[in-house]
Amino acid sequence: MPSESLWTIFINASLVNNFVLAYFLGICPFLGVSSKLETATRMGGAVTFVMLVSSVCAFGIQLLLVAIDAPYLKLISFIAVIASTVQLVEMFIKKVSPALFRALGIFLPLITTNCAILGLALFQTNKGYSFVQCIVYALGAGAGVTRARVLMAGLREKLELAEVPDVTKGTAMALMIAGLLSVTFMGFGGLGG
Amino acid sequence: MAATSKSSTDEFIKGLWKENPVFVQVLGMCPVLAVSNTAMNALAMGLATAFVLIMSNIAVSSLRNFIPKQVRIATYILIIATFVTVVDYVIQAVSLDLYKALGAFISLIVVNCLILGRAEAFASKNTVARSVMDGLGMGIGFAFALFCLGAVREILGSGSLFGAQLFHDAFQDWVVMILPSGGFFTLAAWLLLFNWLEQRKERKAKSDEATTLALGKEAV
Amino acid sequence: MAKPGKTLEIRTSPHILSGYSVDTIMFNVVLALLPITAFAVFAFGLAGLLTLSMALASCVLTEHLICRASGKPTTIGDWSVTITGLLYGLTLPPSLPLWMVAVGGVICVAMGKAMFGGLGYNTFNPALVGRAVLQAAFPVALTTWIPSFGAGRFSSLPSSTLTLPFTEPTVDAITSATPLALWKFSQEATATGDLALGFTSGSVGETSSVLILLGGIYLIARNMMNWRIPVSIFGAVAVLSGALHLMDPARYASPVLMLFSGGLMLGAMFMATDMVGSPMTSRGCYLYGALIGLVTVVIRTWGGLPEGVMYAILLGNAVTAHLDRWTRLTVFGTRGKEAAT
Amino acid sequence: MRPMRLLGLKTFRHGVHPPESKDETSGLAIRQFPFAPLLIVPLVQHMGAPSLPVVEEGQEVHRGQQIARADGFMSVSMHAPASGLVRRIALAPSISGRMVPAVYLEPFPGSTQEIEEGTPCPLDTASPDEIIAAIQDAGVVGLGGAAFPTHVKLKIPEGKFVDTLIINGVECEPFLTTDHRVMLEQSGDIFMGIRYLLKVTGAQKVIIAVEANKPDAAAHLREAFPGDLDGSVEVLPVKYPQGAEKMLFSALLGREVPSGGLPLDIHALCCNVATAAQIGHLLPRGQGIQERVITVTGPAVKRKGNYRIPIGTPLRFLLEHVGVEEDVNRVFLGGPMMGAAVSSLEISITKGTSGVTAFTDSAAERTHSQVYPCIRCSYCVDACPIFLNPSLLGMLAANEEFSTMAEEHNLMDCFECGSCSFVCPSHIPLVQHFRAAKDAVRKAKAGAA
Amino acid sequence: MSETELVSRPAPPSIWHMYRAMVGVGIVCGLLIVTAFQVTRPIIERNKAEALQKAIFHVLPNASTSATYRLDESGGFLVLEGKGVGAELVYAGYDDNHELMGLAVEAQGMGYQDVIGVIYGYSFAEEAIIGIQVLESKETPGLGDKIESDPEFLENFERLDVSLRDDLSEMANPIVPVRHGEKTHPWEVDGITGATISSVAIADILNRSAQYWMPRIRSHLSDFQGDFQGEE
Ligand SMILES: Cc1cc2nc3c(=O)[nH]c(=O)nc-3n(C[C@H](O)[C@H](O)[C@H](O)COP(=O)(O)O)c2cc1C
Ligand SMILES: Cc1cc2nc3c(=O)[nH]c(=O)nc-3n(C[C@H](O)[C@H](O)[C@H](O)COP(=O)(O)O)c2cc1C
Ligand SMILES: Cc1cc2nc3c(=O)[nH]c(=O)nc-3n(C[C@H](O)[C@H](O)[C@H](O)COP(=O)(O)O)c2cc1C
Ligand SMILES: Cc1cc2nc3c(=O)[nH]c(=O)nc-3n(C[C@H](O)[C@H](O)[C@H](O)CO)c2cc1C
Ligand code: SF4
Ligand code: SF4
Ligand code: SF4
Ligand code: SF4
Ligand code: FES
Repeated sequence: MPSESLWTIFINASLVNNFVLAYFLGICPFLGVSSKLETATRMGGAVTFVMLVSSVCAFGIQLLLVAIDAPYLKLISFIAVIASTVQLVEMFIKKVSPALFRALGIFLPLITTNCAILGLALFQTNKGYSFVQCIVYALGAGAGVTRARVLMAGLREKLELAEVPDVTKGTAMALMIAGLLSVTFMGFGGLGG
Repeated sequence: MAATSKSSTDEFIKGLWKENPVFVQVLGMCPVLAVSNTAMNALAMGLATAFVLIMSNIAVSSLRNFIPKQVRIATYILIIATFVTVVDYVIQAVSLDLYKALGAFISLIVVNCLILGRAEAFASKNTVARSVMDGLGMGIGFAFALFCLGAVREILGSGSLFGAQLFHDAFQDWVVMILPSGGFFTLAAWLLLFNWLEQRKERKAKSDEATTLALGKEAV
Repeated sequence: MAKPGKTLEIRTSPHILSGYSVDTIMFNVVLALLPITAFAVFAFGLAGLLTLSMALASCVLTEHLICRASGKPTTIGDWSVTITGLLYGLTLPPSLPLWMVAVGGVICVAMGKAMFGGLGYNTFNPALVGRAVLQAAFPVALTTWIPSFGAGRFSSLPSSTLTLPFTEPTVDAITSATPLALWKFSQEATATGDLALGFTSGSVGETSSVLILLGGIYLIARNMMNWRIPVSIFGAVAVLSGALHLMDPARYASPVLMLFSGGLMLGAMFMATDMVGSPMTSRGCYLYGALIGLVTVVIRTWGGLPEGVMYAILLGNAVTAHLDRWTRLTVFGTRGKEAAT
Repeated sequence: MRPMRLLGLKTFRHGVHPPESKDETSGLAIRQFPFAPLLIVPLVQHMGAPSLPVVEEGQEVHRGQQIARADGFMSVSMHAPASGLVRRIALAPSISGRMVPAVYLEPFPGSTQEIEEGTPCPLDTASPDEIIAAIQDAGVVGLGGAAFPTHVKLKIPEGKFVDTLIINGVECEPFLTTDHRVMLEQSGDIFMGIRYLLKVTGAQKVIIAVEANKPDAAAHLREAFPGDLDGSVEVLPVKYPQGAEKMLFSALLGREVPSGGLPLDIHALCCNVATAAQIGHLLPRGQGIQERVITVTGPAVKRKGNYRIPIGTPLRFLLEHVGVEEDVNRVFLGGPMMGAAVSSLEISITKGTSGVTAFTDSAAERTHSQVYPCIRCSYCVDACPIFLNPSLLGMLAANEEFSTMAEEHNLMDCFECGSCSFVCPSHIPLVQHFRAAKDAVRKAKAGAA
Repeated sequence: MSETELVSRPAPPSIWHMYRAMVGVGIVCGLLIVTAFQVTRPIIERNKAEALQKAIFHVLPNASTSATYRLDESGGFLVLEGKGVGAELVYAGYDDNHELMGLAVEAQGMGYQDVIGVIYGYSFAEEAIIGIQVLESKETPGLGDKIESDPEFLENFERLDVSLRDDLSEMANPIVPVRHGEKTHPWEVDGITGATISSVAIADILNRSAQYWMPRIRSHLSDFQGDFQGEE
């Protein structure tokens, strides 16, 4: 909806319709997230970055596909272009700023084609966002994913020292926590209105 | 001949239970959670994924000697994306309502690690026949798991199964089950059940061992 | 002369303890909750009594059975599950069908507490986990309110209370809006006296702000509760809603309404202060309280729901681990060192 | 600035308020304790190398005569606590449970027990190094509890200096009143000791720290304070563990000893009042330590009091002499907060023993209570004077993550004051965990080195 | 993709091999996709058109044919030719006698969970909204989704006044939401108890859309009444 205000887009993507907790995107890395807070934070940064890159790519591709009237190439070109752009950006960062590369770089290849990234590209296209809206959407989604992961990492860290019963250890526990976080985020319902 | 057919049956069986992609390997969680709010959606998604899985397994295993290692991932993605696009159009043609319910998650089958994982880990190293069995097993196992989730969520969340009302009119829906959090809770509950069964089996095995040991000692 | 030293016990120092133990603390919290409970029964009559009893019974029983099932001695003796049960009951609407109350009680203890490893390890407040999941499951029933001090409250029950399990409750003709809902959806302010004394509709135990405050002060005086948490919650709510109210009194509720309505008092005093889910450092507690206050005001003011304390506290629980980490105390004698290295 | 500081109250942050339980003995003057039929003088009563015996089995010794000499700088002399016969030089049990070399001395029953005079160390003429040697010869160790050889502490390395000497009369440990009595009865010795200490360390200023629960001692010392000394007597609010030197420096000077560092790093030095009194008493006479003031108290003790007890007195003799209740079941050397529980009454009193406390079953009931999981009440965090997180450390210890404890959570800074365990409503034996963890870390380090 | 193996292999195949594989697979894939697209396109477009048609006829109960118009830069309306990408569209409905019955308009806005999309029918004769259908909503099942099904709520839209002032510049009364049971004027929307936010959202969406469209439509009424354009 091109009329949505930027603020609404941001709040929705990051809080109300959090990509992880409400849209179920990027669940595997979310569940697999290590309990190291620092890793979670930096990974969140990397995800946000890749989201921005892919958002811009997807916007460009969509313009092109409409121009040549080939909607059936959408999926293939999104995947291909996003993956290779991230690869290029990675090489660029490696050259320009080794420090930044060390902070983000190792995560980049792992993130390139997870569902949150592709989902973002598809959603923004379906919604017909303008360029600026796309950027804000990517930032909001990235912030939401980062927040979910950081919260998860903190809770896991705490639970590492708890006497968790054997049956609930592992993924089942992570899912329960995710469910409770999701319930918690329901409190923000209606905020974007 | 008998041996091969037997082992490809095994390839088929393992995906259903012992290596179930959802309950045991915990792969491809996003579609599992996102579209399992009704049994119908879950089954449709499961079948769509199974279709892509089988087709890409066939394609990858038959091309396995043709594709150089360096470009294999790129090629696999190309193949998978193709089949996903096909499925996407087919579902749109079959029912717009279903398409709307499954939303972007049909397209997201592309990045489901289950499919790329099987392509890379199995199909690229095995014959077409065995890859088909593997794809069938994994695909049906995936669809079955999705159905398990969808059924529980629909029964509790809407009081129905495949849209058919199961209880009396006044049944109180558990809205949470069709909300995102319900997806997490239901899958967690299934995993708890699996864990519990697994641990019970282990404990039993251990106590059996212990008794045999004790018996053995007595005998000595 | 006695020959000393036949059975000497050795353990490491210290050899004296302060005298507080977990069960004494928990028992005192139960004591502090009793006046609130009594008022709840007085205000909502049989419905209040049945809701509270069912909440308490389902929580305690669940804990007992889970302990039994896992082959451990029962832990209901430490009183903590009594608090969970009472607080959970106090946050429910008085007309809630009893079968839902029971379901929520099981969720409180099984999902909110036992799953994480029991007392001390639960990351989220068990009572609120139960209520939040219940509200997500049955949003209509959890937002249907009856007036307090109804005439026949000791002789009759709302028709919804005894609804058969798994069926939809029949909604009573006499539903009523809470002060916050009145404000949110029709900008009607409730009189301050009614708010403070509890002559409003709302959850079973959230209405009597004065009794809640007194209970809290008792616990604070006995050092069984961290005063920083309620103080910073109240502070954050007062400052924020005060600023908004000054900007546009017609649109934004007054700080008095904000402070004395809804679950804020009960939540800030008894639920945000649950030690298990709150930060350990003083600075962490201030931040935690400020966050809860802020989120409460944001949800109440701009969100879809009239009340947000529950979600705010759960969110606070979720960030506690981070607050603890960010506000770690500087260890004695490391101040200069950290700067140097 | 903390509110406390603004109010003009000098104290440290955090800490606890255990019941003081000092009233029963604080008014009782120091009394001389009789000689046991056999004194067992361990040759390791201090931190450092065991002393080397200079007497032989069967030899007769005078009270105050040197019976062992220092083995290197990290060691001190030992003196005969009584005139008598050296029966044996053999191993004897110690509080740690290890057997240590000891001199078994049988006092002569009818002896006058005159103390042998030695070569005095005159304050005016002796050089700092001579004073240090004299202190080592006198066998002086810290009487505040740690029994660290005092002369080692006083040896200021090249390039370092001390500006303030702190005399520790805080005695924050519940039950104990030895320092209290010493301050009341031996102020002359204390100030003499201070003069020696000032001369050795080069400090300009002395501060005598006393807690507010000993107003008589503070008043007495203020009155007796020599006009020519630059310094003061400071009264601190009552709080445990105010007596720990790190807390004192922070309370009195506002300086923090760096983690892993020494008081010298902040140009301060701290000595216990009894240590100062011993120095002031022994050095002018050329004598050595052969007895010390000990509070014998606790619910199980019948004749409580402050006694001047010969070093080497067996614990069993001591307790039988003061009389204990039938059902005594716990005896500590020191107070209940930091004291060590004894497993056998065959050990003997050493220079580091500041008190003996005995409890009966009924008085100790509380400590038997059930252990609960940590409920994150943060009492321990608010208690720890070092600003550690005992709750977290306790959980890490339960998971045996010792290296994490040391590397990320400053385990090694814990000085085992026991404040955290004292307040813990879950009765988690935190200090016990930390001791074990520290041992494990030290062992791992030693293994790696 | 967790599977990104980077094992170095001794003898890399020639570049030619890689190109051959990629291009070969690419061509086959391309063919597959284009075939699927071509085969399904007519079906999909028919499905979509039918769905839209159904919705239009739902909100304009007496219509049996419809035509799509696009808002022109001049402010007038023109029959849409080709694809309406980027254009602002309205759908005119005609009855069996090719009489203009009214217009159907799509509108969106924020609800409780996510965006709500609706289509509503406007009757020229009544100067009122005479029907509404929710096209897209993620409102809570059993609560917010009552906006799609609650008969009492839908009653609001059997005749919701959107008449204009005499000068056609503005609506006479904005559409306003009121609490359940308090509706007194034909331009008010009676809310759903327990789903106030969603019902307020619907009122807001309609109000904003009507404020925008009504003056434009009324001042170019004649544009729709030209030659019959409808399709069955
Ligand atoms: C209701 C209440 C309010 C208090 N307010 C303050 C305060 O504003 N500032 C403060 O330093 N201590 C306050 N205290 C005292 C603290 O609980 C605590 O005793 C003190 O901060 C500990 O200081 P210490 O750790 O330096 O000994 C308050 C206590 C209560 C019960
Ligand atoms: C927890 C703790 C409490 C202490 N309490 C006292 C005390 O009350 N009085 C005292 O003289 N020393 C106490 N000490 C020892 C002092 O830190 C310091 O070592 C001593 O005052 C130095 O004097 P000394 O070497 O003459 O014994 C305590 C140490 C610790 C770790
Ligand atoms: C889980 C949950 C879901 C909700 N979903 C909706 C919704 O879809 N639409 C809505 O208007 N309000 C929704 N609400 C909001 C509450 O029902 C809110 O109290 C209600 O809108 C207030 O209306 P009332 O004044 O008629 O009680 C939801 C609340 C909860 C707890
Ligand atoms: C001050 C205080 C507040 C408490 N608040 C709660 C509460 O809100 N909910 C709850 O389930 N238990 C509460 N408890 C009890 C106890 O901490 C709780 O059962 C634990 O969370 C269970 O591990 C509280 C206890 C204390 C001392
Ligand atoms: S792939 Fe990257 S972002 Fe995902 S879980 Fe692994 S490290 Fe984190
Ligand atoms: S591709 Fe998607 S589903 Fe697979 S592991 Fe990665 S993030 Fe998970
Ligand atoms: S024993 Fe250690 S951790 Fe506990 S309070 Fe004392 S210094 Fe802190
Ligand atoms: S005092 Fe005990 S229960 Fe409280 S936080 Fe510390 S360790 Fe945990
Ligand atoms: S992150 Fe795993 S399927 Fe989306």
